[in-house]
Amino acid sequence: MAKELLKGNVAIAEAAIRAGCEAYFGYPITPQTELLEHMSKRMPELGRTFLQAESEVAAVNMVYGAASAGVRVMTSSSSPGISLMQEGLSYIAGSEVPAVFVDVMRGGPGLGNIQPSQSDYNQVTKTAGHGDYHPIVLAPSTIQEAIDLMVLSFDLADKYRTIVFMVLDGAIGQMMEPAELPPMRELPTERPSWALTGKGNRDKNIVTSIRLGAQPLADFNDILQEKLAVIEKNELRYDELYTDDAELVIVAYGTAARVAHTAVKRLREENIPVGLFRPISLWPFPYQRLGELADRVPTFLSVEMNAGQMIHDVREAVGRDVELDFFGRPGGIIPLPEEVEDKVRAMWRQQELAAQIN
Amino acid sequence: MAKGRVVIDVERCKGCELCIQACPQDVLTLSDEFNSKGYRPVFLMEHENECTGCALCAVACPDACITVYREIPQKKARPAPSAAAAD
Amino acid sequence: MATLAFQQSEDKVLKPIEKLVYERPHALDETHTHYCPGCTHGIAHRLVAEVLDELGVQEKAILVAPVGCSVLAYNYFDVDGAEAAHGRAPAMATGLKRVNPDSVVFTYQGDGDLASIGIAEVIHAAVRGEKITVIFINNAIYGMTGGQMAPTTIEGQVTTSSPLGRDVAATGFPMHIAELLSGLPGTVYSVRRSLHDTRHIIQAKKAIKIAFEAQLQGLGFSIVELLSSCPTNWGMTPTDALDWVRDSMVPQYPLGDYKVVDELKRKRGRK
Amino acid sequence: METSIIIAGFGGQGVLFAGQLLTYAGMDQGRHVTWIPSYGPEMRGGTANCTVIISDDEIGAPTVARPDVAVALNLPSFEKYEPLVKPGGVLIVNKSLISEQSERTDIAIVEVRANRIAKEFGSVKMANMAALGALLAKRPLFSLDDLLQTLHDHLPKRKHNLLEANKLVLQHGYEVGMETAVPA
Repeated sequence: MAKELLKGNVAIAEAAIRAGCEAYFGYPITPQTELLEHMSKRMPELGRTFLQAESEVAAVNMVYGAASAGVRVMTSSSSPGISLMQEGLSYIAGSEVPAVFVDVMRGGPGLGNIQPSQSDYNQVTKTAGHGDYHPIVLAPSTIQEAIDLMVLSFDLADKYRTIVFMVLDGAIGQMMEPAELPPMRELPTERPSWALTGKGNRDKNIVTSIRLGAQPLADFNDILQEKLAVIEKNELRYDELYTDDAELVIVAYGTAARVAHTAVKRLREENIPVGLFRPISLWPFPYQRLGELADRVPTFLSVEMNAGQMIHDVREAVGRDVELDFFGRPGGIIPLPEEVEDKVRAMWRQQELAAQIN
Repeated sequence: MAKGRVVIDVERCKGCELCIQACPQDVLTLSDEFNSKGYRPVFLMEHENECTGCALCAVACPDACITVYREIPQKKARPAPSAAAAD
Repeated sequence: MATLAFQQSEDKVLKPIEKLVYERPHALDETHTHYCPGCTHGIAHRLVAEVLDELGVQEKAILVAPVGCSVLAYNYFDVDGAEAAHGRAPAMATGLKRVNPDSVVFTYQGDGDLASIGIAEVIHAAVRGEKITVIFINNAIYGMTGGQMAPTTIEGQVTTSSPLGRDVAATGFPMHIAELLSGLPGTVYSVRRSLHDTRHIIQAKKAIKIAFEAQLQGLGFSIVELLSSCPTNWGMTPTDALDWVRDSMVPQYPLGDYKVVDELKRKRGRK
Repeated sequence: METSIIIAGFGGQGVLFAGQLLTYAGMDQGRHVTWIPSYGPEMRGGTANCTVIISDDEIGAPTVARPDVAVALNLPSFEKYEPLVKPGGVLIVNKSLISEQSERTDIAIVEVRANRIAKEFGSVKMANMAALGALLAKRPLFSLDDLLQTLHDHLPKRKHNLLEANKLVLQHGYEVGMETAVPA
């Protein structure tokens, strides 16, 4: 299939459809509404389920219902809407049914604004609801990557019977880039053995997150942790640019990584040995690889479109013995490459100075 | 009047007495014995009144622990079970 | 349905002497319920199971249980079951029904779950004419959390969170769900029945059957509100609690058909 | 080589479409491209702008602080972007709606009566095309013919009756651009 010029939100919706999404439930919220609108047009055309719910609370519980029936199901929202979905997320996690969420993040807290932001890092990676679990969280930085990760999200959700989040910001949702959509997949003809379809001739199936005894709940949590450990091992994704000889590494994802990418290229023209480490899976977070880099690289910079959320994971990864600084713009402002360049130049001067003194 | 019989699943019975209140013949009462859950289950008394198999006890039972049978007058009883099965 | 008990006669020919009049419905699981003695949840469960048996839909039924005393209801039915978040059963049922259009999806919800935290979900399921059936248990109290005031608590009723009796000036008025939902075009069947004696229990079962038939015919949203007792939290014997339903709840919550669409009336007329 | 272009004006002036047309044209020429709109709560009548980047290499940041080229279709856009155009860059000014004059001498400025030209050929809605024509004259990202081919390929079929008029407006804008002297 040839490349087309595609808008992020629309590309994601169409990729989900081609990945076999059979049901979509959502609620309008900027800046992801085009995704819902595309679904409203395409899903009925294909004889699949689209429903605009009365709230994000209802939408996530409709997702829970359809997920319990064993179909590929998704919703999409933006930060305040994801906050409302926390209840359902926790129940879905506790029931181990697969479901896919897209969060086109905007600035917060509160109603905040509708501008591009990475304000949900903590809310999606640090359990996304009460209880001991993490969803898989994937963060694309181009529209092609958003398409590819959307397809992967459904596969991972099914594989691990887990929640998969794809997080992006309003910029990727709203921008257009040439990208190639995947071919349309055949829908499965059978539901998984655990799905609620009416018991027919088999024993009844139950989908529930309640385990009243302390020990049964502890046992379930142990199983859940084992599954998370497998995911942590198998589903790490990241990208690197000029890290081989870098003496200063920027860590950034999504649109912030694009900005950092521009800055890194320009700084390399000034012979500043800077590199870019881009986590693609925010959970599991690539602690180990960053730790390996920290064995050699003395200075790191976390660039985020918030006041500093991922930086805590970066710190955990690189340890206490290396420099770690932060540059970010909260409130829905996309940082400029020039700002990142200024920050890196200042850090590099410090680093060189320190090297001379030592 | 038809003669009936009730079978109580005594382990399931919680002794709530709703069936006793519902019984028009007044032939149900609580046992002096306890079941394994500590409830005194209901039982059918041998009584001057007789159970008619009206099943109102079962209608009132929250624990679905009552099975009700009703005697078929012998002149109407047919030899073949399949024919007799029609309610 | 009826099975026969046999007595072996002297000539070794089996002769039926009694017939089965009532047995535990097949759509109920063997599991013993955790409900308090005399709690009418058990009656409501049994009626639903009897209806599933009679309609022959046990194999395609899916129950969505609520949060409240009936949180474990899926353990007591031998049908596929899910456990929703508090109040969200109609939303979860919507998801299930939309992707399983041939199944029979029903929620079983108490008054805290449906009338308080879940009022938006049930209203919008009705607004959409969602082809699900809602069994609504109104016992005028929060049972599982130990007897707090519910939206359905009647004026003056003492609960653990209205110790002086419900003061409607401060806490609002009892909520009439069957009437409220009957006003929505997507609702095809909305009635209130009571479980306080055998005559009313039989009427309640008929209503539950019609509600499921409405779903089977694809007509829209159906709900049966059942006035129920909570002997433990009301501090009464099970039999006194039924009297309280009759004497205190029925006057506040009149029994009746608040909405029955013509398609269902005609069907009833033929019978 | 990377060129960043900001096109700005009122909502309804075809700002977003003009940007998309350039983006499509860049894509059709095998270049790397991005298009990103400003988006805000106002649905009608507010200011709108979009940023287009056309590059020979992979594109990082899709937004820029200082564009190589700015197209100002109304006064607020002129006031906002005129000072931001990079030295050596290009500013297209819709003279029909902007009477102010830029005093910058380090950029190429083309004043084009975009609304009037568009109206002459049938509809004021084509003012954006007059501006694009002028842009290509001063910054030949691709030929006018290439852009026309892109317009033909990506304009919905039901709007193909407008192709000829759009072509004329583009050409007219292009000629205005060619005739405008660039400061030394």
